Amino acid sequence: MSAVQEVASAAGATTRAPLLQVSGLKVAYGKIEAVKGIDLELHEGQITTLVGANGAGKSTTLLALSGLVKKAAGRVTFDGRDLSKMAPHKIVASGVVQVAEGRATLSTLTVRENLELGAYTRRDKGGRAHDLDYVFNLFPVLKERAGGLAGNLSGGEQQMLAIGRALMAKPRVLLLDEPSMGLAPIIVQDIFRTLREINQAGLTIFLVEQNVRQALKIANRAYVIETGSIVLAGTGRELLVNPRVQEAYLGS
Amino acid sequence: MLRLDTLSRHFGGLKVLQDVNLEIPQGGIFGLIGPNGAGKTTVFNLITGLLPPTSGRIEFNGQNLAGRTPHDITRLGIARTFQNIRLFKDMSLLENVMVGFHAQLKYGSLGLLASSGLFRSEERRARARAQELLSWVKLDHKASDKADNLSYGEQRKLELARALATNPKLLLLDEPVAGMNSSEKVELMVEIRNISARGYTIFMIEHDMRFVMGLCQDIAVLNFGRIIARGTPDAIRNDPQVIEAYLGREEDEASLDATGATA
Amino acid sequence: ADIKIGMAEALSGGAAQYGISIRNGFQLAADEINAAGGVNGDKLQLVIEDEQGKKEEAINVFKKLIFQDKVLMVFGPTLSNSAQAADPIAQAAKTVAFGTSNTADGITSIGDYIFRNSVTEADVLPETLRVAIKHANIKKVAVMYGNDDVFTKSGYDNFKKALEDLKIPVTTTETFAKGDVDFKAQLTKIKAGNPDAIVLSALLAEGAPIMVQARQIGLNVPFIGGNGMNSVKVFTLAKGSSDGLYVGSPWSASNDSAENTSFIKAFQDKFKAAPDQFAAQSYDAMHILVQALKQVKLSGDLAADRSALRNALPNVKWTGATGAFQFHRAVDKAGKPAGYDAQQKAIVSVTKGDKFVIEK
Amino acid sequence: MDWFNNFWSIYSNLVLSLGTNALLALSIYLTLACGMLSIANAAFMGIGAYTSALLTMNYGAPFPAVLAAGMAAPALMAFIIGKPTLRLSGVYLAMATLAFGEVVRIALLNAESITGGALGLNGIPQLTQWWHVALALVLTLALLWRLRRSRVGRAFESIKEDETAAGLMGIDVGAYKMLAFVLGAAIAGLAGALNAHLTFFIGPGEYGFDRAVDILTMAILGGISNLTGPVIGAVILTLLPELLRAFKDFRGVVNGFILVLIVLFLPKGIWDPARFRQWFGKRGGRI
Amino acid sequence: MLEQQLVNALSLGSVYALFALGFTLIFGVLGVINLSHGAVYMVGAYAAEQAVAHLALPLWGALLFAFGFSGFMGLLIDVLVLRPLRARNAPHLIPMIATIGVGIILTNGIQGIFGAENLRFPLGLVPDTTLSLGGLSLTALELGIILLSFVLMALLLLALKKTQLGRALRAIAESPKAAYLLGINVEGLFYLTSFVAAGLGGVAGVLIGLSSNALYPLMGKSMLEKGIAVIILGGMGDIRGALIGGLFLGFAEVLSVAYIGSSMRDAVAFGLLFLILLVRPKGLFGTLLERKV
Ligand SMILES: Nc1ncnc2c1ncn2[C@@H]1O[C@H](COP(=O)(O)OP(=O)(O)OP(=O)(O)O)[C@@H](O)[C@H]1O
Ligand SMILES: Nc1ncnc2c1ncn2[C@@H]1O[C@H](COP(=O)(O)OP(=O)(O)OP(=O)(O)O)[C@@H](O)[C@H]1O
Ligand SMILES: [Mg+2]
Ligand SMILES: [Mg+2]
Repeated sequence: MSAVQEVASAAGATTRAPLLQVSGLKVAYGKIEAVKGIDLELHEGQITTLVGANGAGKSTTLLALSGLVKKAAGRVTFDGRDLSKMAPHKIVASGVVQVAEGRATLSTLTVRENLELGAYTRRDKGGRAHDLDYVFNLFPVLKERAGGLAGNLSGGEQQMLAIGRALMAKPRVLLLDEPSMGLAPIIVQDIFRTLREINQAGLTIFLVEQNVRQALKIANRAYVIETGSIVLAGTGRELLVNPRVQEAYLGS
Repeated sequence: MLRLDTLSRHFGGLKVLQDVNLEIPQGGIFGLIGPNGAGKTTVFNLITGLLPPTSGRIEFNGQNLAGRTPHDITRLGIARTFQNIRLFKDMSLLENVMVGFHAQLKYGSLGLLASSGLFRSEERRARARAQELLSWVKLDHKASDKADNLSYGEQRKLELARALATNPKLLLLDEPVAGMNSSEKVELMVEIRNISARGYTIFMIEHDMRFVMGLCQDIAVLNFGRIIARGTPDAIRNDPQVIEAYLGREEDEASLDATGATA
Repeated sequence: ADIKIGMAEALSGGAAQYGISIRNGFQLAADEINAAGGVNGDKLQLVIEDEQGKKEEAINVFKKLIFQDKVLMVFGPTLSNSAQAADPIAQAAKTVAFGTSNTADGITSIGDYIFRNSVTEADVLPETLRVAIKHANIKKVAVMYGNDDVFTKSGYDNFKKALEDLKIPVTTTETFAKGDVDFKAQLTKIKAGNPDAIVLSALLAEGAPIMVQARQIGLNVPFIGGNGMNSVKVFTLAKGSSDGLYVGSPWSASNDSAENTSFIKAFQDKFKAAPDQFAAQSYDAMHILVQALKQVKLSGDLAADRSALRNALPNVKWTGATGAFQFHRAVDKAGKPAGYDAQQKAIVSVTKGDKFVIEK
Repeated sequence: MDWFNNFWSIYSNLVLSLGTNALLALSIYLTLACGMLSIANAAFMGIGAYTSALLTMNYGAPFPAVLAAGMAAPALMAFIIGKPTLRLSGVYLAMATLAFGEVVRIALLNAESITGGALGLNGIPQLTQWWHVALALVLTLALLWRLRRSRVGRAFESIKEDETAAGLMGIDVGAYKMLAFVLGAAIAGLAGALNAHLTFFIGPGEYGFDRAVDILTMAILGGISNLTGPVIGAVILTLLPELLRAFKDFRGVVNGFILVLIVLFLPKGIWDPARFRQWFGKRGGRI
Repeated sequence: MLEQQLVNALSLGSVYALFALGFTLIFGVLGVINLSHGAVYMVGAYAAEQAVAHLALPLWGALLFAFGFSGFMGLLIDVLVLRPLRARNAPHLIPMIATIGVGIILTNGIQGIFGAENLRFPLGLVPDTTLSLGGLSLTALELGIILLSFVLMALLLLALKKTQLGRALRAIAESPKAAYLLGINVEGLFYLTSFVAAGLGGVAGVLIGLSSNALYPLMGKSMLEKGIAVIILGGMGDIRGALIGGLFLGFAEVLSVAYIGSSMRDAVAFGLLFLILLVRPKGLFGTLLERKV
């Protein structure tokens, strides 16, 4: 564990300003308010997780961060910059990249093309080739199927592709919406291991998971969302042993 | 009840399923697991008639399913849910479930113009049954919402209710708990046990081992298009081939400084 | 009091090109007549409506003009198809419908209130062919026509009959559709048959490119065109390839009769464009109407005035831009007398050096 | 009553066109409700119009029989081409049906001895009475309304949303698509037959691409989430040119602008109950 | 004669392909069947005609002018009409209906300004040389159209396949949401596509207007019908398809004129189209990728 992280996990929060800060975020779909004014902080180099039941508003929060749903209120700042009104592609270019729920792989493009598009906002050609190798190493099956259409991959393979593609953007913050969904246990382990690895390499991660136990285990910081509001926050370990969390999400 | 006999399916050069033999007895809950891309969903696609097999045959209650259309197969008593949810998004929850009753409504396509008595009573019955199914999956309070506005997990539950509406004998579930958290899984587990207790035979694909092992008496493992193991949860859990290909080793878990959330 | 004259022409849509030309002819004539003091002291008031070249619209417009605006009579509509649909309305309302551009067979058989001064090609084509054959030594011809358009199709029907009557063999008959831009396939086929001339029933938008493309593939035989080609615009649109086009019609841009010369000049002055046959016919039609009106004592009782006009019209004889004109009675399907067609002499001219030259 | 007689003598045709156009919009609504973008309805209308007009003119058949034939002929045609065609989806179905329409149009042009070619059929007796149109419209609406609220309507809608899933609900997708297609053809044919006996004249040019697009526009503009939409769309599209007469030369431009504005501001069609609820119900947060 | 007819077919097919390129591009990326494309094509021709008449532009100048003018028109249509509809998530046929309205405005507007009469480009804008080779004749303009439609197709194809921009366009075509998440400036590329597609339409308008010698407000109408056939035949949104579809239609038309009879031309062409769709339900090049179950 890096020094920064140790401090972070020990204190629950660093004294440094958060890398990404959300305050008072509200999102509504028509009359339904899906997110009701939440505050979140992501600290550099940490894994932060957001857990909650079905329909609690997790995906909505992520989409709002990426600028894909309109915010009814609230502010998002990233590294001193205000993302609240930024266009989605600018948000990606500034380093906040999302792997969306339900694997938005481009099925009519090949696997390789999908990965290359991941690097769309980057201009460094050499780095791109290097990262492609890195992703192929991470997920060898993608290398095997590189020339095939992404639409023909199985569900799990597509999830790997989606993560790999996001990594190609060289993000500073990676937002993940249920990356373990539909994956074989061995792959889930792989994915979580990979997440820790890339985190240790310095990447800040914001993880939305239904796999609460795993998520809390690797998270430095965690939030619990219920019907659009944050009801608990703390370090991953704290929440793991919190009776309320245990009852509501860990099914024990 | 269901018998797959040397079933194969190729996509071009890709041999997704090779000589799969599988028998599923009436009653109980049967599991199919295997790595991503092993061909599990393809098995379901073959059973429900969405894809024709390259070779081999499928029998359901002694009837050969070859050449039958999906709606025909549904009427024989097979229903399924989809891995990547396929609801009728612009319809309300209630309507989604009522579509499932299609084949059971007793008025004909044009006969409905003439008689209104039968029409009304049949429609009323279907509506009541649909409400009941929605309350099974705890979505009855949203009955008139559009399906599209449900969150991921809610959509899965709705799909389950819709499948049940077709009055199946065999229920095929493709990753029913993907996207749910542990306590929701526990809930659904109870629900599926109830369903099974009502006499439905259940055949499910699932990656959540706690869920599969908790529910199924009998599990088959598919790897690279072939069945590599079959047995009770305990036998499967300890099968070295399955661990190698699918479950992962304990050491891996340990290196995650944890005790296996999924196992 | 003003005399209300209805005018239903296609001012928008596919037939607008003709409808607008027709309207201009009417306006020119009406302005001249009003400037000269009107008819028996009454001014002409044109009620102009757009019928878009659609039959439903033509019906609506006819009804509006006849029942709402209470016009004395109606000019139009532009297309024969629309006339087939709208003229029965006028007939039933005992109101004169006067077409200036409807060339299809059978329109005047709808009833005795239906008039037209548009010459059907049946009358002029034999003459055109005769003159062309004589001047250009034609033994056999190829035929080309637009088969999805009433103007060009009915023109073709008449050509066909005239060719049969004159016993001129046809090497091949080719069709095209509205909006086509490339006619080389048909022309190549025609060329292979080696005809002495091409009989062409087309409107300018297709007729002009047909002439140009024929010359491009080295098909340099004369063209014999129908009404649609009778326009000086052919010299612009088929610039450089416009020679050798025979057209026969009561109206010719090169006819230097006093009536025609003053018409062309007045039109040119008012609209800054050369008139075509459609404008000449509507211009004359207005004058023909005025001749009849002069004989009618308007009583103010619309029904009586309408039928008085109907009774006066058949006797009109008039010499205008299209030459000497009189009506002749048409018969309906059962052979009983019905409406009135035009009876006029054709002038045959041929294009030479961007001019129509009259041949006789 | 005088004003009415006067009104009727001027506008009877317009009013009856509203009726036949509404029938046409409903005919395409039926296939759209089943997720099929079929634009053969102009051709079906033409088949209905020609069949009925020929029966009237050549055989003097009684009007009810003529109308029945005007519905049966296109329905039969739809049945014949339906089998292979309805496998297509989306714009490909649109194109195939459009191509079919072209073939019909050209067949009408070329079968000159029967159809009169480009010159069309003239002097068709004006047999259509206002109550024929009204009755046809009411019956069609009643039929479609009943269908919508039944398992057939649900089957159509589920097919529109997801054919595969619908099949797995036990719905015979092919049969229901065929039902919508054939029924739509019959309604379009009825509209054609009524129209032919209203306007004295029919010609092949009326049943081509323009008409197909017109019909589609009426339905979409009105909104296809229920039966009211297509009817309103037909009314607006038919009346608009009449209402805009005052604009003279710029009528077309204004007409186009209004079309675009309607689409821009009412993107789900004019008749959109969800929006009405939003307007008149409690107002929640904005999107 | 057969040889000459084959040349005619190639030339006619290229005309259709040229028109269809922009048409298919806009469908491919925006997913909109842009029924104003015929009108934009017409406007391009009129704009160039005016520019030539008033500024005495040479051919290349006229083409560039038409490209820019029509392109700008396409951009305007996108910004004013299509973008608001995208923002509102309008169901997919709605934009098509909107473009019908736009087409009506443009045709009637042009008719209001220039009248319904035929116009033409001045003589001599293109060299009217006819090349003849062993009895085959082909005008310089026709040769130009053939070459241009092939070259444009190749360029577009290359751009879409080999460049990051092209991949981005294909990504948008499949899922704008996924494209946003990849950092693609989706709106920007929509504008670019609308501009280029309409610009290509304008260029087609000039070239075809030059070869037919008649510009009139409704000149785009029948071309639009043919264009729809072409892009569907080729496979919607497929650039190769536009060329192959165009050539197919050209050959079908010319050969049916030559050997069956010109009155059956459209019946044969559309009948064939119908049959082909039955055999290949997604057009000749349509990706037969089925949605995974
Ligand atoms: N497009 C939409 N329109 C209307 N309501 C929506 C829409 N998307 C989501 N909702 C509603 O907003 C709420 C939050 O949804 P969201 O997808 O954010 O939940 P989630 O926490 O990600 O759930 P899950 O774990 O099931 O994915 C839910 O009640 C859902 O029904
Ligand atoms: N229509 C198709 N065309 C080509 N290849 C296909 C098709 N459908 C599936 N495949 C391939 O077949 C293999 C098996 O797919 P399948 O969806 O059955 O896997 P699965 O076992 O369900 O995986 P997962 O657990 O990830 O859902 C995959 O490699 C997939 O790419
Ligand atoms: Mg979610
Ligand atoms: Mg699967």
